[in-house]
Amino acid sequence: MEKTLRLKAKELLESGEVKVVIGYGWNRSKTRTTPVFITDPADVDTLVWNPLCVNNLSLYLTRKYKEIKALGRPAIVAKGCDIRNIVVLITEGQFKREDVFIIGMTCNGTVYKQDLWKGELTPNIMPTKCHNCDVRNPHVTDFVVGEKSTFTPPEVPTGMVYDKVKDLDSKSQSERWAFWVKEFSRCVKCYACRQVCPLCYCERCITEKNMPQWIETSAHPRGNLSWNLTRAMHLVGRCTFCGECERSCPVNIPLNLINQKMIGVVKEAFDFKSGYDEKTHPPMIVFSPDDKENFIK
Amino acid sequence: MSGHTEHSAPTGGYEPKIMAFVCNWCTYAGADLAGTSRMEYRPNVRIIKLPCTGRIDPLFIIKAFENGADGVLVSGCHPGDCHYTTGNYHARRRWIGFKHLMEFAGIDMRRLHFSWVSASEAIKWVDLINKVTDEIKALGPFMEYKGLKATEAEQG
Amino acid sequence: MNNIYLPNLVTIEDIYEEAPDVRSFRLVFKDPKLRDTFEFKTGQFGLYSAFGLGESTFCIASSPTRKGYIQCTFRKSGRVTGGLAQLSIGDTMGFRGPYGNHFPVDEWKGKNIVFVAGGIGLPPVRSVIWNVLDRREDFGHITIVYGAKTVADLVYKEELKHWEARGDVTLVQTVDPGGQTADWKGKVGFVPTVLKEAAPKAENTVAVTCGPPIMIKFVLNALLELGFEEESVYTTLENRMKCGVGKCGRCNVGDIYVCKEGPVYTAAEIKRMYNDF
Amino acid sequence: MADKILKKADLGKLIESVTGKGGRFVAPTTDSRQIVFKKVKSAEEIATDYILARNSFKEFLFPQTEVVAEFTLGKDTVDMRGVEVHAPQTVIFGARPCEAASLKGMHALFTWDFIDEFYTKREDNTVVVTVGCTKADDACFCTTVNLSPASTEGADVYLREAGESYTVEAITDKGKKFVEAHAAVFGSGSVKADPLVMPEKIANIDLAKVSERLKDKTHYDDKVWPKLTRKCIGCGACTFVCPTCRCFDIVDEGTAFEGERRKNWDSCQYDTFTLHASGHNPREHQHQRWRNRFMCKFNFFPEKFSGKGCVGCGRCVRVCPVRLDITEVMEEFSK
Repeated sequence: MEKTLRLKAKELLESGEVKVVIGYGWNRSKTRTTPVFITDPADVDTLVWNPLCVNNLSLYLTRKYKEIKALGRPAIVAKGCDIRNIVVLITEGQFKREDVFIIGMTCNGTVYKQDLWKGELTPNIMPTKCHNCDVRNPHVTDFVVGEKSTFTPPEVPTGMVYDKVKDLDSKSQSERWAFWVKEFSRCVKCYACRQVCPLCYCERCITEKNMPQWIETSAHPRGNLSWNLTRAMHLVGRCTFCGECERSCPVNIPLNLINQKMIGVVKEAFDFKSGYDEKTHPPMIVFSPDDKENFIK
Repeated sequence: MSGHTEHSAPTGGYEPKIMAFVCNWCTYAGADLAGTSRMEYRPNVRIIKLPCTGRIDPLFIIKAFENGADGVLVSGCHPGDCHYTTGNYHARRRWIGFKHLMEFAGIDMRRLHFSWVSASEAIKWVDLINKVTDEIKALGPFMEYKGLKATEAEQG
Repeated sequence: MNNIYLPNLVTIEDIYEEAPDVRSFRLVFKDPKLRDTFEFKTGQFGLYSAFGLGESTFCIASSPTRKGYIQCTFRKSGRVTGGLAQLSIGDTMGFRGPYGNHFPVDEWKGKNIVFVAGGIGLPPVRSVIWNVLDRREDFGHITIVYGAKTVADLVYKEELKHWEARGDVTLVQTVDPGGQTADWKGKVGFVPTVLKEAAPKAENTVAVTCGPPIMIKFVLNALLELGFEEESVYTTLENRMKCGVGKCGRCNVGDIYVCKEGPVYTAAEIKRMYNDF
Repeated sequence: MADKILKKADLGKLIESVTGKGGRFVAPTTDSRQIVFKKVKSAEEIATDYILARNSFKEFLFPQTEVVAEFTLGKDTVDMRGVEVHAPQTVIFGARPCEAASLKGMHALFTWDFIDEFYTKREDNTVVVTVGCTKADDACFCTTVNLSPASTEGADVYLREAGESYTVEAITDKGKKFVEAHAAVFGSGSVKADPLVMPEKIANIDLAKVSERLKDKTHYDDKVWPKLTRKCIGCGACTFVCPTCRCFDIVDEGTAFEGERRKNWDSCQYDTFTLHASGHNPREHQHQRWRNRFMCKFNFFPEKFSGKGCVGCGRCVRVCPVRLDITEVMEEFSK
């Protein structure tokens, strides 16, 4: 696959169809992958493809990355799950479909965190999203690398995240409160969850707005709760469960739980899954007069 | 309003503080009608009037709890009656998400109420406030949220 | 415990509207002892608190020769300054300082001085101007070149009139093209251009400048063109600060901590710095 | 000759001895699948098999958020009160030699002219007990910045693993006093220390050269900066886990009637860090912010505060979501 990828990258750069290829490369000790930006066709051999390619590179297509934008039209190496984010970005008008060349990678799963890699991809080191992936054959692409995957996701999604959400749902309100206060109290407000999220593309985040100071910047339990609830709320109906926020969290806050919970709510209430169709509006910017609820008295 | 000092449980005549975020055209008018009709209801509610329920950012609600509210009420025009045609439909979608989020985070949902009250429903407004106030009064102050400050002290 | 982050309380004794959104406060310390003993040097800055909103950094705009009070001038532009703008006479705010270095006014004895300021850059220069005017006989010719976007944006309008009328000061006022009014008698043009036209003598002269970063850049060039030496051109850097005492780490220009080693620098020193403005 | 030793089985007694006198015992412990420095009450909580804790112990000297003043606002009055620093007697147990080396620079910064007693009072009451490393990973690079698992810089007491015991070496007077004060817990005996694990020195890095290159101001606008740091996403994770990062923000929180002024960790990687009120930003682009961090580590922090700007603990490398490796930049600047 790497060979096809490199050849395609070379061809795209040489023809001038794209000016930069955003992909994965090795770190110095070849133990981790890291994002690379190839502008010179001679450098395409830097590109790699393996289960360590966890990063969701669609992040670099957002407006925050002015310097990358300045390089010119990008091609992006993307797994199906990353493409879902690109689709959301297109739906939300961040750029047009033709502004990016998508090199879709057929994927057999990645590791949950790169540290877990011992040389072989086993189900126990894969994140929940990979076990339930329905886009192993990338769905919106300009070019596909890799042989078609025959994997079919289980009918009922399974995995640790789903189990934990179910478990939390079955708990009492005060138990849930205690759980989240404890988890959020570790938050150091580094905002890695926000920075790594391709959908948190606001140039000025609400936490940075201080007139008034909606979210207290201090990393105390009150400020942390407020930040984490707001972050989750802003992703309702948009989050694709790529898992980057949880992976990046230096203090292991289980953000996947809250994101997956909200994905479930949106699925249930509006029958919507984000990131599949660039023509459908995300649920929070549209409405239906027939929306059902049972709590507004 | 002072969310920063009240840590101790109240004694005797505790009166809850309730924030109501209401839309200008229906619920506020309804509350106004209740007033001009000289209907009496519990005085615990502090009303904040917004142009439309579509303007009610979930952050308002979080901020209200942060600043010491024991309960929050959100209310606007009935679906179909929005002054701006669709504001409350958008709000409804948002509330569906937000309500589940707050529930999942472990907020006591007896402290967060959503309602449709039209300009003519003064009686509904009065009943609603009385019911919500009594319910929250029975619950006592929102010690969980207020206790977040104590949680910080413990960590040090 | 000696708490370096604890401000002193000051009372707003008077408020002057300088320009749209620009306001000056005359402040006196609540503590009578501090009121009598407080000293600072021209060019130093302080951190001003609006309680509940935070602290903001501006220079002390009054002259150290005027005792018993300090004055600050600020533009309403953010959370803290917005809060300060809502205060009225008699209200209390906080002040920490004075911090930073100062203009070496004593070294300038016998020299001519040119002041060049733009917009809200006049307040730091004003401290020097009054310091110098209060010891007028110590200095040679004094020229002030001051400009703003529009006539309304000129600050210290009363003082400008006074300086103009004094006779021992050459005052050149200008507004950016398009900013003039029908009865505007000053010049029209950008400060660096007007400065070049005014062409003050560079010999035995020091220059003091402050204004927006882009203006400072061009003014420095203009001064050098006029023959000023880099060592005798002074400016003050107004970087964002939170602590004011060399701890919080945001005002640095490369290896220079502006709050402690600055904010006053000569053009020669600026030239030696990392390009991090 | 019999050396001073601490039996691992006696750790509990040491904790009791410290906490019994009202002190705080901080040690690496397991929390949410990570090793974290936390206040512990018993020896069972202490993790022994670890490379480094996730957090640097700096948060016990310089907390992530702390109140420096409180105020009450009346109609016409302001009551403003400074806050006394909360500085209990503290033992940091199980720190690594690399992170302890950060203390010299931290001290220099917080006492540079103005003395920040929120830091110094805690520092005075803190004893740092380091344990030489018997494990390392590929992110460790202490040897590259002229430190090693054997260095005792910044430590008050230096321990080495020796089977079921630790060898004990009191480095500073504070350390000696600590060992004396808890003499009953320490024993003596002749034990052989386990071998230390030295991370391999990264061949292409020459620290002196890095610092020399940074002094030459022409590198500032070098295209190499955007190229090397293009992938940086501008989160502050690296700065928050770094033992030598110490930038902070001062904010007010509260209502219209009362509130507090807090000193909170901040990060030079945020664009709002240096943003002026006018909208001008001296470090507008992410590569400029990254350059600032690198400059701080290898140029002006060591020069100004004669401390170590980077101790080679590798936390920033491990925590970076895009694996932007500081040593790869050091390599580039060693050329």
